[in-house]
This record gives sequence, C-alpha cells and structure tokens, in this order.
Amino acid sequence: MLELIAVKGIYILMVFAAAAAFASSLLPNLFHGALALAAVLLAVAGLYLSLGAEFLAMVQILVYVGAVMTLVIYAVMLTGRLEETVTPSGRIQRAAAGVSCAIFFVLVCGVLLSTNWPAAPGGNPLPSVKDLGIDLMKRHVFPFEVLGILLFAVLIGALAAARREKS
Amino acid sequence: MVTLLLHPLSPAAFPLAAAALNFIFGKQLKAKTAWISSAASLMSFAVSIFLLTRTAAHGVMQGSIIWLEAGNFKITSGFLLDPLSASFLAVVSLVGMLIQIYAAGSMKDDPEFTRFYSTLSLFMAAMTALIAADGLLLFFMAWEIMGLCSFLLIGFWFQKEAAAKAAHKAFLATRLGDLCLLLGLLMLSSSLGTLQFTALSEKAAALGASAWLSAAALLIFAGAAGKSAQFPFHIWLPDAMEGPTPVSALIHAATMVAAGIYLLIRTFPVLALDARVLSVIAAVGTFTAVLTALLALRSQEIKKTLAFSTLSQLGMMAACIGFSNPGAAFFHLVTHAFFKALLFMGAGNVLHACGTQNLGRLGGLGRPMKLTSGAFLVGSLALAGLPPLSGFWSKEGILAAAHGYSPFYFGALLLTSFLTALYSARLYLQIFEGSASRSADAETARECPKSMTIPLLTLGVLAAAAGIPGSPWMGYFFQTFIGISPHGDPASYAVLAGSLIACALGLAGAWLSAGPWRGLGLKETAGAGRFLEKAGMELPNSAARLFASGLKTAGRAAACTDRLLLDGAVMLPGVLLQLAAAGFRKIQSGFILHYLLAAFAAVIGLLAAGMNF
Amino acid sequence: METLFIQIKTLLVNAAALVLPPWGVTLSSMIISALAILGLGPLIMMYLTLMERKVLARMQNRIGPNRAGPWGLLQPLADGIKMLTKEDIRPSAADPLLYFLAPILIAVPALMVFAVIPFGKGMTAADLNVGVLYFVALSSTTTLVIFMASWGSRNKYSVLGGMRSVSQMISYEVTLVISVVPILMAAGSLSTQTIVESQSGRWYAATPWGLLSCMIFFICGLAECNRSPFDLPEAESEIVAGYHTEYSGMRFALFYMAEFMNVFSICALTVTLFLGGWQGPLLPSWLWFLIKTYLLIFIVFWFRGTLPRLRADHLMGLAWKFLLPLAVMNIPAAAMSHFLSEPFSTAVPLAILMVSVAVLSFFNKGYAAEKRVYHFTD
Amino acid sequence: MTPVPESHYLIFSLILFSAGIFGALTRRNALGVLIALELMLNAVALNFVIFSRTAPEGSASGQVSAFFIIALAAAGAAAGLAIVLAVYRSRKSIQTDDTNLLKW
Amino acid sequence: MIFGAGILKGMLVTLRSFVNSYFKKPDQGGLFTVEYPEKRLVAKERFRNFPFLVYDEKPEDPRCVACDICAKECPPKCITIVRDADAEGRPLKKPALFDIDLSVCMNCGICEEACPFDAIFMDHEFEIAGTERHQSLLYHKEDLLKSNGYFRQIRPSDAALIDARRKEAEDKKKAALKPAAPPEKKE
Repeated sequence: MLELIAVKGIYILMVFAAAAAFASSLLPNLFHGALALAAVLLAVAGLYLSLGAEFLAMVQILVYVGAVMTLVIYAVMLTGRLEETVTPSGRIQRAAAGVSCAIFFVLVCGVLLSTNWPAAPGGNPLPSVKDLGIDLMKRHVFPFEVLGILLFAVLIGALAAARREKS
Repeated sequence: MVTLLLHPLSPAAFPLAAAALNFIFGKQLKAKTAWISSAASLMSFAVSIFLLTRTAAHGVMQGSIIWLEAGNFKITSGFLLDPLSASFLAVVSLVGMLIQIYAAGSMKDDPEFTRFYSTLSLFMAAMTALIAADGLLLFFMAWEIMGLCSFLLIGFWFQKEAAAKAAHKAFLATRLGDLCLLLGLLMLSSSLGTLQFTALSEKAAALGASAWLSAAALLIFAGAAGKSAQFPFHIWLPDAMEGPTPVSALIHAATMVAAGIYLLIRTFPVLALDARVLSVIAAVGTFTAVLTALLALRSQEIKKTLAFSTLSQLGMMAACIGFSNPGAAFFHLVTHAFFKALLFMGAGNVLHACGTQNLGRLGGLGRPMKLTSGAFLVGSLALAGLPPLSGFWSKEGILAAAHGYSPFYFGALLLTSFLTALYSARLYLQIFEGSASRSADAETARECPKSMTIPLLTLGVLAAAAGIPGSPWMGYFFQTFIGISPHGDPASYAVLAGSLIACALGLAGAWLSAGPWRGLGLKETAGAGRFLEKAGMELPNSAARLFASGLKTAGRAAACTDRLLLDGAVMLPGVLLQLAAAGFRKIQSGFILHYLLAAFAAVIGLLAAGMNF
Repeated sequence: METLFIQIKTLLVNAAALVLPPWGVTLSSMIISALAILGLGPLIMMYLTLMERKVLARMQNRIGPNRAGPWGLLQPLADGIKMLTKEDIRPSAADPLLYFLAPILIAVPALMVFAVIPFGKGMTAADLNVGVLYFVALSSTTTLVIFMASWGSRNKYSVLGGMRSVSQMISYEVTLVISVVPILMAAGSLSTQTIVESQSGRWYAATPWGLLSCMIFFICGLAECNRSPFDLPEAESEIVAGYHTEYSGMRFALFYMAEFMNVFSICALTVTLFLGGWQGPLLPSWLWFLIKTYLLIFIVFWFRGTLPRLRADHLMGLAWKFLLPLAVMNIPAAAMSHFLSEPFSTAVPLAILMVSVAVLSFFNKGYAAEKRVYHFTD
Repeated sequence: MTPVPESHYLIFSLILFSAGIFGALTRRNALGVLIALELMLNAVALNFVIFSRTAPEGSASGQVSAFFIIALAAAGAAAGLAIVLAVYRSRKSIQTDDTNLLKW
Repeated sequence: MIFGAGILKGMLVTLRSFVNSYFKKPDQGGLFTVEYPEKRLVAKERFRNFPFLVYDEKPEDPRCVACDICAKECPPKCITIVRDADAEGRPLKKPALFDIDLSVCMNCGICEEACPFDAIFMDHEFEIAGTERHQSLLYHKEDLLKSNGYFRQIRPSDAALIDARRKEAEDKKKAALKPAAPPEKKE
C-alpha cells in the first residue's frame, strides 16, 4: 500500500516538474523562469531519490539549486531592469520551434516505446555512497581530476570575463 | 708581358682601358681624358703596325678560347689576323688616333668632355675587336657595342631635340639591320655548325648552294645594309650629322659604316654560293650609289652633302662586292676612309671657325684658312677621282669590276662617279673660293689651332698617297697583299678612259656652276629635286612609320584578345562564386535562434533517417 | 528516563496500530515524528527569542523581559500574538508570486533540516546515510529564497540586502562544507547517527584538527544564518532590514522563525559533529544533547552581545582569505593524525595548523585593527 | 525500490528535454537560453540515473557520469553567465537579436 | 593569537557582566535596574517636574498673591493669572484664576526662583498622563494647590529652610506690629 502512495507521489512529482519545465520556457518574466527551473531541479532531485541515488540528489540540490541557480539569478538581477519583462520571440519563430519540438518528441517516443527495456529490476542492491566514492576514486579517477582542473580554469575564466576593466 | 702586349686583341684592349679610365675618373681627369684616349689609340696604332709587318712576314695568326661549352656543343671565339684584317686594323687605328687628336681641339669647351672621350674610346675598342674577330660571334658582339656607341655619340648633345631624335632613328634603323644579321647568323650556325670565318668558307663550299643558305646570306646582307646604310636603311645617316663633327668623321665616314662592307667581305664565300644573292647586292648597291649621289647635289649643308657622298661611295663598294670583287671594294674602303675623314675634319674646321655650315652663307674662306682649304682641296679631288690621288685608283678598280659584270652597271657607276666629282668640286668652290663678302662671319674666320690642322694635313698626305700601293705602278701590291680576289684586267682602256672623262666632266661642271652659271637652272631642277628628295628620304621614313603603326595595332589587337579570352576565363569562376555567395548570405541572419532551429531541424532529419521510416 | 520520548512514540504507534492497517502504522510513525518536529520547531524558536533577549539583557546589566508571564516566559506568546495582529502591509509594486512564496519557502528548509539531527540515542527522525550532505544542501537552498524575497519586494534596499546576504552565505557555505570534510574522513560516513556513535570514545572537538574545524564550522554556521557579527544584511542601521524590509506581521514572523531555527540547527549540528552529540555520562542522551546545544546557543547570543558588526569587505575577506585556506589546511592535518602513529598523530597536525594559522594571520595583517592609543591632553 | 517502469521515467526526461529545447529556441534573452540549456542537461543526467538502476551488480558508473554532468553543467553555467555579463556591460542588452555583430 | 585576542577580552567582559548580574549587588556590578511600576526610585530632592502652588492651612488661601511675576518670567509663557476681586471690585491679594498649561511648561523652575512669596515650587510628581492633549493638561488652581506638608514631605531640607525663614519673618513682623498693629495681614 505504501508503495502505491509512493508511486502516486512520483507521478505527481513528474507532472509538477513537467509543468515547471514548460513554465520556465514560456514565462515572460525571466526571474519566474529561473525559479521554475529551480522547481524542476528540486523535482528531479526528488526523482533521483526515488531511483535510489541519494548522494546524487543531495549533490544536485547543493550544486544546482545552491550554486548554479544563484549564479543565474545573480545574472538575471544584474542584467534585467527591475521590472523588465522579456519580449517573447516572433510568432513564426515560436511556431517553428513548437512544431520541430513536437516532431522530435514523437520520433523519440516512437523509439522509446518500441524498444523493450530490461525488466524493472528488483534484485541487485543499489550502489551506496561508499560504492560511489570508491568507484569515483578508482575507475573514474582521471575524469575526476580533469574535472577539478576544468572547474579551476572556468573559475579563473569567468572572473576574467566578468571583471570590470580597470582602464 | 711583351708578347701579351703584342697580342692581336691588344689594339682593342688599350682603348677599352682608356674608356674605362675616362668613365670612372672622368670628373677628376677633366681635360686630361683627351690625352689618355689619344695615347691609347696611338699605342693600338703602333701595335697594329707591328702586327701588319708580322702577318706580312709570318702569314696568318690565329688563336681562340672556348667561349661556351655545353656537352658536345662548343662555341669558340678568338682572333684571326690575316693581311685583310691587319691592314684594316692599321687603317682604322690610324684614322681613329688622328680624329681623337683633332677632337681634343674641337670639343675643348664642351662641358661633357669626359663622357665624349670615354664613349669614343669604347667605340675604338669595339671597332678594333670587330676587325680582329675570328668568328661571327665576337664580331656580332663588337657590332652591337658599336651600334650603342653610335647612338650615344649621335645623341651626344641630347638636350637638342633633333640630336635625340636622330640618335633614336639611327639606333632603331641599325637595330633592324642587326636583327636580320642575327637571324642570318643563327641560320648559318645551325646549318653549317660553325661561325668561324675560315671554317665557314670550307663548310659552305662543301655543302653547296641551298635556299636556306641563300636566305641566310640575304639576311646577312640586310644586316650589313643596316649598318652601312644601304638603300632601305639609309635614312639615318644624314640625320646622324647632328652629332659632333669628329663623331661624324670617325664613325660615319671611316669606320662604322665600313664595318658592313667588311662583314660582306668576310662572309663573301657564303654570299658567292648563290649568284642571285650577288645580283641583289649589286643592284641595291648601285641604286643606292646613284640615288644618294643625286641627293648630295641638292643638300645645302656641308656635312649633309658629305653624308650623302659617303652613302653613294658605300653603295659603290657594296655593288663592287655584288660584282664578286671584294678586293677592289676593300681597297676603295681604305682610300675612302682617308679622304672622307679629311673632308669631315675640314667641315669641322669651317664649323669651328665660323659657326655655321650652311653653304649659302659660306664662301671665300680660302684666304683666312689656308691650310684647311688646301687639305680640303686634296680630299675633294681624291673623292672626285683625279688620277694621281687615291680615289682614282680604287674607283677605277670598282669600275673595272662593274665593267666585267655588266655594261648597264658600268654606265650607272660612271654616272655616279661623274656626279661625285661634280658635287665634291662644287663643295670646295662654294666654301673656299668666291668673294668673301657673301657672309658676315667670313671675315671673323681664322685658322683653327694647330692641334686641329695637323691631323688634317697628315690625312691630306695619306689621301693623296694611299692609292699608290694599289695602282699598277706598284703592280697592284695592295690587292695581292690582301689576297682576297685577283685584280681585274687592268689593260682595258675603256674603263680607264671612262673614269677619266667622268672625273673631268664633273670638275668642269662644278667650276661652271660655281662661277659664271651660278643659280642657272636651279629653279627647273628644283621640282625634280624635291621629287627626288621625297622619293629618297620621305618614302622610307613614312614606310618605317607605317611599319611601326602596323606593329602597334597588331599589339593592341593581341592585348584585347588576351584580356577577353584568357582573363575572362580566369575571372569567370570568381564572378560565379560571388553571385552564389550573395544568394547564400541571406541564410546567415545573425539571429542565434535561427541557427539553433536549423541545427535542431538537422537533428530531426538525421533521427528520422536513422529510424529509416 | 533515557528513552522517554521513544516510549511515548511507541505508545502512540501501538495505539495507531490498533486502528490502522499495517501500512498505516509505518505511515503513522512517520507522521508522528514529523509532527514532533513541526511542534518542536516553533516551540524552540519562541523560547530562543526569549532566551536571546534575556541573555543580552543580562549582559547589558538589564533584566530582560519579565512582564509577560512569570519571569517573562509568556513573552514569545505575546510576540506571536503581536505578529499575528499586526497589519500585513504589502507593497503595491511587489511581485505577487515571489512576495507571497518567500516567507513560506524560507521556513521549509529550516524545518526539514531537523529530520537529520539526532536528538538522542535512536531519536533521529530520518537517519539518511547522506545526513550531513542533506543538511548542507538544504541550507544552500535558502540563498534562492532570499533572492525571491529581495527581488519580489521591488525595493532597492531589499535587493541590496538580498545581494549582500546571498554573497555572504555563498562564501561561508563553501568553507562550511570543507570544514566538515575532516570529520567525515574520521567518521567514515555521512550519516549523523554513525558520526555521533564514532565519537563515543573521544569527541572530535578534543582532537586539534577537530577543534579547529569545529570553530570554523561554528563561525561559518553563524554567517550562514546571518547572525551576530555577520548580520550585515539585515543591519537595521545600514539598509533598513535587508531582504525582509517590506515584510511585516506574520510574514516577518516566518522569517524570524526560520532564522532562529537555523541557529538551533547549526548549533545542534555542531554538537552532533564535534561535541559528541548525545554522548554523556549520567544524564539521558537527549538531555545531554539539549544541554550542549543550548550552551552553544548561549555562545551565539554571547557573540551577539559583544561583537560589533563586520564590515562588508572584511566579512568577505575573512571567509575567502582566512577561514577557507585554514579549513583546506585542516584536511591534510586530519589525514596526518589518522595515519601517523600515536606520538606524532597529535604533534604533526598541531604543527601544521599552528604554521597555517600564523601564516594566514600574517597575510591578513591588513584586516586586524591596530591597537588604539589614546593621548590625553596633559 | 519503486516499481515505476523505466519507460515512464524516460518519457518524463524526454518531456524535460523537449521543454528545454523549446525554451532555447523561443527565448530571445541569452539568459533564457542558458536556463533552457540547464534544463536539457538535467534531462540527460536523469537518463543516466534511470539506466544506472538496471546496471549490472553494484556498478555506480551511471551515477558517477550523472555526477560529472552536474559538475560540467555548473562550469558551463559559470562561463556562460560571465560571458553574458560581459556582453551586457558592453552592449547594455542581452537580447539575442541584438548581438548579431558576427553576421556577415 | 594576536588575531583573536581582542575578541576574547570583549567576550570576557560580557560574560563577567552576565554572571555578575545574577550574583553581585547592584552597585558592585550586579543588576541595578529598578522595575519601575512596582519599585520606584526615590527622586532626589531637587528633582523638578511641573510647578504646584503651596497653601498653609486651607487651600482657599494659597501663599500666592497674584503678583504675576512668575507669569512674566516664564520663558514659554504657560502661566496665566487673574487677580481676585472682592464684592466691590477692589483687587484682593489672591488669584481668582491660576492656570499652567503643562503641555507647554518645560519644568525650568524659573517661576520657583522668581516667586518672592515662596508660593510656587517644582513638584516630584511626573505621572500626569492625560487622555487628550489639550484640556486635560491645562491645570487650574484647584489641581495645582498642594499643602505645605506635602511640600515638606517631598523637599524636606528646602521646606525646613523656607518655613524657618517665614516663621522668623512672621515673628519679626509680629514684633514690629506688636507695638503698632495686629499681625493678620501677612499669612
């Protein structure tokens, strides 16, 4: 019985996230868009939890909602006027985009439904945080280090780009 | 060191060194350049005299170095000293020396003094090198340098419009001749395989006559005609008088113009292969002689008259070669060098003395300029062909050859010699005889300084005595010495009588026209004179211009076809590309969203394809 | 006494078991602990406000609120009623969605964080094995809500205050997370329960690197909830009241509650991570926990009573130039102590930390104010 | 572990992805595009996690790659926003159709 | 630890004051707050608040003789006096009307110093809040009158001095009048 509630919860979460995703694309006010994105991120974190990836959910919240969204909103506040609303793009553009997205969706849906995914697993235990850490340090240690360097470089790059010129 | 000095090419080396010296240190040396080049020509004269005696004693001297070697193809060039070239060398270096001494006096106050002398020495070097050359290659190079020097010297006073134009015309005319010579030369070398004079004759004899060789011969004659100003190319010599008088004396009387004849003599064996070639040469030579003799009568200036007389004498020499008697032509060449240089120097003195050379304003200079008038008299009489003087003997040789060849040519040449006698005597009478009152500057005229008159006198003596070695009195020693061709039958009295009568008639005519019949018949002959002038001079000029304009239009036509076809072909793809680019540019609208949309559409396309609907 | 609350809960659950089907029982146990937290939260908040005013008063030789109720115990109730009755003014230009959502959303993470805190032995609402990370993640979401509040109220002061507080929270969050790393290395797990149990022998605060990371964690925690020396964003004297300028009445109460709950949770987490959580000799585990937490809270108010407010750039300078490098240096120190044998296991970390503190103090010399010398006119 | 079938999750992530693309295509504001980008990256990360569930015994590579995607997205966002700020400072507007200097 | 030394010293100060507040006497560092409504601070004698009129025996005849000096001297001019008249309209040495507008009065005490007849003094009573700003703060003669006993009670030393001086003046007058007239004039 509890599972049923959980499943219902997940579907509700999905619907909420989908709505928030479309809201973030359609809302004229960019700030609302950004917040809708935050809502989507939290929903996805919830989905990660439902998929058993706790560490990932927490990382998602910490990195995305904590840092990236703050950055985005900082940018929105710095660039947008206090009450500016964003002008939506031309009618043809929106129509064309809508049509192409719809086609894309239909195509991939076709693919999804036609292939038979392996049965929803009950058995194998989910990797715990420890397994994740070990795997990160063993098999994926190289990308991990490269990632560190990349983030360091982006840090400096972003500083240099956004810095107000001295002269 | 001594043997090196006496090397056959050293007569060329001295003037070359002098030319270089003058050219480089010209500014510092100033007046002394005259002494340097005269000394150089003196040295080359002395060496050539020594060489003359050696060749006379030991016979032909020959030596050559390998000029160019490519695989089995080898070109050698060097010197060939046989009696012909040795004697010509002596004559040329002697005349050159005298003229350089004379020039020192006449060109004294000219600002470009050093440039004059360095070019003159360069010319002497080229002339001597040409004479001593053993093959057509070195000969052709010297030939070209001479052409250059004549251009520089004619256009010496390049500030003067006329001088520059004359130099230009002379250079172009001779260039055309050189072109033909080069073609002929190449044809010869390709067919006979060699350019050496000695080898040339043997190979030609071995090969026998052929259209190719006769064409080559004709081309060589055209080259000689260009340089020696035969009929179609004679237009440049009268204008070349714009240059300073020593230049006219040296180049346009004695040496350069003679080079053409010397070339014909050297390549005579090839010319002789085909009788038709000889007949062409003879015809052209005679025609030039007659025509220019008539023109000489009309001209009013001393130097122009002398120029025409040179043309006619050269015509006679060419004709003589045409009559297949190069020896007589050479003998006349030598004597002509002496008295023609003398006449030109005389004209120079007159010009130097009274500043003008227009016959109408001259007259009665005999008394103030005794020496010049005396020498001038000897020169003009030699030109006329008075018996004891050199002119008679050499002309008589030519007339004998003409007589042997065909009576028609004999008559024509007799007419020429009569006309020659007529205008040379008239010239003398108009300048030096008659009343002094006619021209204002006649009174101021004074004898020129010693440095100018001495060369005049020596040439006077030479002009008088040069004929004797080739005369019967010395048993035709000169002809046998150069040994090119046997002398004609001296015994034919008709020839002897004909020349004597022609000379006498000419002198009498001159005396009459200058004295009692002055101005008689001038008007009647004016019309004919102008027609003659037009035919003789303007026609070839306009022909040349026509030829030039023809070339120009041909050039323009070629240019536009080139631009149209070639460039067009190249430009076509470029133009097409630009059109296409203009079309495609619209796609790049600058809006990121369009690009995104396009990219996304592509993705969908791929996807659809991937799922092979 | 020890398992008082656990017994209460089991009692309730058994009662529920009589009525509800099996799945209902687990649901009810969840709901009961959730309700406990929901009730505990505001209660804590109310009495923290009172405690704060009392402590501050005493420090300033004042008595503090003692009018409402015996010794002022009903003062929070009075405040609550005041908040409720106050007119709820809303700026006309305010963005309806953001302005309305902000106060609610600020309380949510503040409450959710309590799920992870082990109040006593076996008394953790939800023992996640990513406990600490859960805590840090949720505390980082508050920045977003502050943005909403400041931007939603369309007021220059609030936007400025919002920007300042967000930048402050971000810089201190980084140091907070890094300062926790040595403890996680020592404990070997992220779950708060195991961390507390691993401290049974020796509190982490007892070890040199543990003490240092405890101090860093505590200071950053304070900065995280804009308290005491770091309360620049809502400094009344400078920018009115920072991001909650435009809020009044119940909305402001929510902000106020969230702030105090953050204080409580930071102190609670400091206790669990460094001061041995509910480990204690005699008293029941939850009592120890509360004693330690309230001690720390007393220190927080103590800070509030003494320290002047930090200037904006000093605030930032402290975070990035002093605390962060120190926290980073702490990690190798902790590693050293773990791997080296006994005599060196304390000496080497101490040496490393001493050196790094000295070096950093030297480099940050510019910030330390010189000693003021007073010249009295003679 | 919830018995929610995988295809539902995949369809959801597809919806997320299409929303992201739609947003990217229609937003005229550079920031809007960045937001849409984050959305898309999230959808992809979700896919990884979905498939990590059926991964063979105990392998965490699905979650690790999702972890990397999150980190990279953060780096991307940082760089993108820095550039957007620089553009804003120089052009006073970040409407995508204003920044068309590179048009030929 | 030069970096943290200042902070610790400051913390110690506040901690000490926190602890002292519980264990120390008010004057040695403990709490000295007087919880106002229940406990009150004894006002110092010279404490000045709004003025009041003094009467000796009966409120009807106050010491004030309506000489109007205090009204003239009052900087904000908040005192208004109307001299009393007997039946025939002859002025009496008593004020018929003596109003002080307390909302204007600034408790400067100049009227007390200016009054030659020791009639007006500054009161210690400060809890005089009114329900509205205008009439309730306009005190009339009846509100202002207070007995000399009250005066002696709130300002013992001053009252003693003044009473002594008045008595002495009275005795002197009585002595001076005894030979001439009865002393009832000078109350």
